[in-house]
Amino acid sequence: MSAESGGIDVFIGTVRNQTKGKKVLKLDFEAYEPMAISEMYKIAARAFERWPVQKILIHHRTGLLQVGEVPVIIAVSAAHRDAAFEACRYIIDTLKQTVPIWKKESFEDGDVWVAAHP
Amino acid sequence: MSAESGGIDVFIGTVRNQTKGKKVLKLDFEAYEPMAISEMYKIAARAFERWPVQKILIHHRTGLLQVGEVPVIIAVSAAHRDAAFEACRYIIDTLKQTVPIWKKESFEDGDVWVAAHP
Amino acid sequence: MKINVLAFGVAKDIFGSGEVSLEMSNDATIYNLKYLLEQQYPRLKQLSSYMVAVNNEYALPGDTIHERDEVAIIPPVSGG
Amino acid sequence: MKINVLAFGVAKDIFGSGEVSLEMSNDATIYNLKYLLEQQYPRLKQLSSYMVAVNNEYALPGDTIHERDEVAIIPPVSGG
Repeated sequence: MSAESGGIDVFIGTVRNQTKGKKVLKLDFEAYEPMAISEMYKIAARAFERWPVQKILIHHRTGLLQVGEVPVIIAVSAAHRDAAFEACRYIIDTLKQTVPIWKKESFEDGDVWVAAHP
Repeated sequence: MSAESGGIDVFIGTVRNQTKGKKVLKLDFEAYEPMAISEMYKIAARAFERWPVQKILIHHRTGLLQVGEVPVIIAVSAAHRDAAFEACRYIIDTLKQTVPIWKKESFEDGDVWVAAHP
Repeated sequence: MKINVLAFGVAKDIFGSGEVSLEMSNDATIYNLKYLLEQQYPRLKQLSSYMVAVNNEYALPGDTIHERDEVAIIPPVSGG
Repeated sequence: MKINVLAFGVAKDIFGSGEVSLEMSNDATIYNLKYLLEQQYPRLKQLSSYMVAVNNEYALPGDTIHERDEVAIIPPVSGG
């Protein structure tokens, strides 16, 4: 945060206890790390081009996470809140589409890589 | 945050060091406290009606704040991030329109109640 | 009846006090109250706008004020 | 040329390994690579989709692969 900042929007992703009504025991996140970091930089660069934002933080954990833990945090500061909200939303939406990170959900009856199969 | 939560959107308002190019030294917030609290409850109730959100926090400080300090925090948790983002945005936008809190900006050449005069 | 009017923000500066007292008829409306106040404190008319709250709710011009109501002048808000 | 292919997520399960080696001609494209992999690992075709990255960038089907390129199979991502 800088002295020119008027607002910060923070998105905190949390591990939910269910997916489509099935109880989730835990999540395992795997990343193709160098490419994931490079894609995150690209998303931040595009956000800086599109909105008058000041600082951007993109954080993503990997490995085993329990229900309630925080896999992802996005924070965007800006002089005005419109830009902070819009850029934050853009970053999390785009991260979920392009950053090479994969989530395996563990249910009582087995594990599933999310979105892998139709 | 609850175990059903999939995301939290947090808006953190900060005191900026300038308004329309003029250096802000500090801010003084005054509230009509019982009505401000009642209006915040109304805003939260309307957000719960309009979006499938789980928990809402609305915090506002009063008194003297320095540049960089945080007058307002809004946090909204939801199973899905769309609802969290939209409700958070709605709450801060509406708070700024309806909650009886007033901000006096101190500049080098005097104090001004924000938005009081045309 | 005697009505106490709370003032906040710039209205407190205009009244020179956080609370003023007015003598009004029993069927007085918000409209009547604003008229009276603007007679006594003409600087109120220079505000971009202002609302009146009765018992912690925004009131409409035609609403009637009752004795012991908590009445407050709400200049343009600027929280957040 | 010999191309090493990194695999992540469900692709790692399908390959039974985080890295496999393929022998390809020097002018091989992403399209050729996907064809070869799908011959050897037919379960790849059951994925809802998958991309190929070359040197940490998403590649197009017509892009050519060069020796020592870092090639990776990117099944549908699900971070966040």
